Amino acid sequence: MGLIENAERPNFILTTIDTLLRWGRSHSLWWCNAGSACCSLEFAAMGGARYDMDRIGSGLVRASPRQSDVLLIPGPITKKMAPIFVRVYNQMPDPKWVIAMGSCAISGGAFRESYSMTRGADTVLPVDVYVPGCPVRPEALFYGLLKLRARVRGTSNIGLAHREPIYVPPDLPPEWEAEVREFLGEHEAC
Amino acid sequence: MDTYANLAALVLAGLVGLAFVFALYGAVKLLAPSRPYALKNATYECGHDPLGEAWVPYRLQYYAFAIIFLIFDIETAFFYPIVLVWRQIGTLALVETLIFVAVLLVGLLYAWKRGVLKWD
Amino acid sequence: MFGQGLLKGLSVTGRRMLGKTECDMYPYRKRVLPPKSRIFLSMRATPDGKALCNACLTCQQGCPDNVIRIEQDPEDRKRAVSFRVNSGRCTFCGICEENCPRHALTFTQDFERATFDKGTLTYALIADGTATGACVIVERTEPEHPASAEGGEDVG
Amino acid sequence: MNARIFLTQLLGALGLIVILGFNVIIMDWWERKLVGHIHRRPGPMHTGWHGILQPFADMLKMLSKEDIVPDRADRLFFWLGPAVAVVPAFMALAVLPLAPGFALADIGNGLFFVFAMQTIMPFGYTLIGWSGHNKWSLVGALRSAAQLISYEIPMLIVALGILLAAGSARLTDIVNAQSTVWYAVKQPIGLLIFFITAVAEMNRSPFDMPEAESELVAGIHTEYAGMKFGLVMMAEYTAMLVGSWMIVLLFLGGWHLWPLPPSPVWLVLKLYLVQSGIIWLRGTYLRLRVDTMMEMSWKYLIPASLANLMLVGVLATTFKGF
Amino acid sequence: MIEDHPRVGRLQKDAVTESIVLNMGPQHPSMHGVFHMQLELSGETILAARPVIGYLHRGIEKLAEHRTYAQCMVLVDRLDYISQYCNEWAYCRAIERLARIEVPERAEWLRTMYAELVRVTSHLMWFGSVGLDLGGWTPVIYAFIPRERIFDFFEATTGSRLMPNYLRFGGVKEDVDPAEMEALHAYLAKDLIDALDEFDGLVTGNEIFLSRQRGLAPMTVDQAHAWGVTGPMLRACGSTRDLRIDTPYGVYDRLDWESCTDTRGDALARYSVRMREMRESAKMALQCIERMPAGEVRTKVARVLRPPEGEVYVRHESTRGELGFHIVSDGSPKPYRFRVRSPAFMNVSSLPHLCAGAKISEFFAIFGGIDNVMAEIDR
Repeated sequence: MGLIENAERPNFILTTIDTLLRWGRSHSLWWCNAGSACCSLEFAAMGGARYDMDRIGSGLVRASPRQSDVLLIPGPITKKMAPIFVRVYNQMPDPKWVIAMGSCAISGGAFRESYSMTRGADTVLPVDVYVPGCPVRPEALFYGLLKLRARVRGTSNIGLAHREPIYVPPDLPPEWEAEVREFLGEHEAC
Repeated sequence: MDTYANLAALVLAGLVGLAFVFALYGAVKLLAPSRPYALKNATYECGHDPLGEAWVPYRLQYYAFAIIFLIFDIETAFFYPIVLVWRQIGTLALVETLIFVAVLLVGLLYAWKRGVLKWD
Repeated sequence: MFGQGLLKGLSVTGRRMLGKTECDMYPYRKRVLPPKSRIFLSMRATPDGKALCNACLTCQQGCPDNVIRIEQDPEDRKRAVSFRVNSGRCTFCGICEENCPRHALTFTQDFERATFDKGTLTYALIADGTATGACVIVERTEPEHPASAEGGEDVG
Repeated sequence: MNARIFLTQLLGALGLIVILGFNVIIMDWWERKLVGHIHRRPGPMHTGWHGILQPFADMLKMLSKEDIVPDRADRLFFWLGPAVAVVPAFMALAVLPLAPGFALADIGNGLFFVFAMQTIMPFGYTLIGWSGHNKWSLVGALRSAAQLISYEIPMLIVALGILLAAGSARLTDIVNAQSTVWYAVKQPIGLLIFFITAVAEMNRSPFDMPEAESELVAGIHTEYAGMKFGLVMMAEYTAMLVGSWMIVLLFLGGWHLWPLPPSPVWLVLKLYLVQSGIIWLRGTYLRLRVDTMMEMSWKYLIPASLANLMLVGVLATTFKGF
Repeated sequence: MIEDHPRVGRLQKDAVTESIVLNMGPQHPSMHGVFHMQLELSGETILAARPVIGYLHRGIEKLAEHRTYAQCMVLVDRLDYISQYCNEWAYCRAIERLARIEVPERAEWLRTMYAELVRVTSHLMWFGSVGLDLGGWTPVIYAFIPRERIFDFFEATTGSRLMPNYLRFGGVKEDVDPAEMEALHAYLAKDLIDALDEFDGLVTGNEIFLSRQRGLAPMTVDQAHAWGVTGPMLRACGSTRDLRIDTPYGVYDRLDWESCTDTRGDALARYSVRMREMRESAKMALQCIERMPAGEVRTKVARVLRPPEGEVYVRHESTRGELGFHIVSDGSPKPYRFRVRSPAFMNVSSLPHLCAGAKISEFFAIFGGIDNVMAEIDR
């Protein structure tokens, strides 16, 4: 049903519930980590003793996207990896957010010119927070997480279903599609 | 009377527990958004399309374990009355149980030697 | 004896459980980063808003990732009209800082730059010919050391 | 049956829900805190006083997460699985006494009722794992079943030793028999085996085969999202409560703490000490390999538990006061 | 075996079971990146394992052909992001041999020190991920504590925690502050050793750990050579091949150390070789700090280097094994061909052979022992 999301207009009860839920969500953002490259090391360091993201309730890195709230993209998205990320993102339950960590995830970074790279995570996924750095310092990612928390806490969800269309996974550009298909065809044959 | 009241309490506890679980399901229905689409409801397998079915005649390594488990489970049921009245019977209970356990152990040893107890 | 290692492990974690934590408590207490730490590319400028950059384009040409865009003043080629940095692409390798003949470029340790909008990751160090707020104000206008890159040739 | 008894029992059952919820909330926080301190980090810190509101935030979030039912899953069992895991644990709580005779149903066969309920729980896990139509969770489900059949037996046989000594299966009687000396002192081997099997039955590390985070993505609940996952966690914590409650009742003297007067406070204290010990194990050990785990039960624990039973039998026959 | 029994064996054959094909990775918690294994399982036994790589293929070798030699350093850093200094050093050695650049004495000492320090951090990372793969959460958090301390040193002296871009053709970027070295010396001499002892207490002696590692996936020297396995994995099977001794570079021949080998060849041997290597590396880094001579750290090299025409192949003992750079120069400021012989790629090629017939849970113990880095495998 979705009492909050489908509501036409706010009233006292709805806003109270909404505030409570936003508080809960913002204090318990769990990660889905598809640890691709260098930045995932700094992400691991953020879970370590010195930075400890568990302090603010984000300490759980769930292996399955079904149980996580934030998809972290800690590195380059290659053309081969892009469909995987899209699929993992789509399999996360709503509401969900994406953090692009590091230059590679923001724009392709050092590998921007390469034939096998996408130019940033936002070409395939709706990114909420961009954290620059190469690799991103754990503190910088922590700050990004705090920003995301502020956004989660500050955005009302009442009537969201009417305002925001369902996120439709973008079609891959046709030339990649062909490449991916070609790869998958060979791959499944083996 | 007391027994019946206790039984009723257990049934009641079970029902309340079920009601609790379904109340939570109901709360989720009320509070959570729901936007299913095909890709979201597809099976998760590390970001790939799953190859083949999951519900196949899967090989159970512990087929033999399960049979021995049954034997031992029944054996515990046999033990149950005798340990409760152990003090009344005394030495006889000890001797009888020892024989029983010895027979069981021989069986377990046989299975062990045959390699049944190897998870494979 | 079997079990010794298990007990040893318990003693290790048990000791740690009662000991002090190692945490920095980041948002509440911030660690001072070492001055060499390369986090945020910025430029030295004098208090009256003059950047030390002389628009020689060494940094722009040496940059592996096309991070820097400099616009020279068409009349005075030694003066930059705008100097823009796209930190969303930067790999923080420090080649620009190292190559800068006037030691105008420097890195500051401000890492709190996560943003909702990718566009804001591009910032200007010089806009309309004057240094912007992202610059570091220094007293000296002369470079600290003579250019270290002497004998080097320009990037082709 | 008259209405007053019914009402009392209904209130009692609702009270059990409070106990269950309280335990889940406290343990969620305490586990993260304790594991954090083992890791030399503070754990939840900024959500309320030392993160005490963290479990509430998690619960609210889970309530408001979308509930995904995969297309290929078996819908009925997908819904039923968490219920089958939670309800038996909940019913087991009904017979566990907090003070002499103070239980919702202090039945004469309480010990075996709890075991029966603990045996149903893995069925819930198996259903959870099987219904998702996911290969990871299928492997986890079958591991869960394997674990059940291996660790059930030594647990029961050790409990027989307690029965033998106490001469009654009523939990209150068993605790009262320990008013002077705990069974932990009289049957230390039994305590060791019972502790190991209890940890295995509640699927805690180092026996967390069905979940096996690093091996089988998220194990049995790979396909479970939102509150359903929360229910599985709830079942896990409740199983932990029931298991440690059994350890306290059978071996650690329940509400007795010699020479202090018996009081439920001691029981709660011991309960959370045992649970902290289980968390300590989780913070220390690596996971056992699944075949080692199975063989450990059959080759060592079952013979050892039978030997323990015979030892207790010999002692009980020889010394009348045992 | 029960299958050998005539009647039981027939029964088991009659019961028709199917194998399932399982995609493990790329989005999997213990795939150390985006590795993808296609496993064919019968029960929990792996019948066949097919590694699929390329999810992190960024085309580094091609990108390098469009960059000047100095700019390539950025890519070399990101080649194997766990042992950056080893990569940089190997690349610098290749270019220095190609362009005949002399390296000052102190720079060699500094390079050796950084390479050994990074070996410590790399093995610490490996130790943590082995713990994580085997189901323990504590080892990885503990491993990050000394790692952070060494990273502090890296950051204070080179400017970056992970991607230093510190080595230069003909030396290093800048000299190191003696105060930092003092502090590091104090740390390496005591606290790091204490931490390693703690790891031994937590994991090495643990019976659960031993039962999971002992005798698992044995490998002989011949097999290792056939699969191209190098580094600690090779030394764990009894070979003494260590490029730091066989083809000395840096100041290794002037340091007092020994190469760690083991003869058992199983997963436990791979573990113990790496654990001992950490102590050896810490010892070497200490010696470097103590004996380092004063002097220049960098020779003057043209900012845009144009090595003479020719090609070079340099072998280097990276943390994972033999890292090779094959660089062809056509006299222009950009490499004509840039090719990396990546140790992790060769090591991981032994995986299908090692894990056939293993259980799922054994697979992770084997996989952890290989210590792969996807960035280096895919490049």
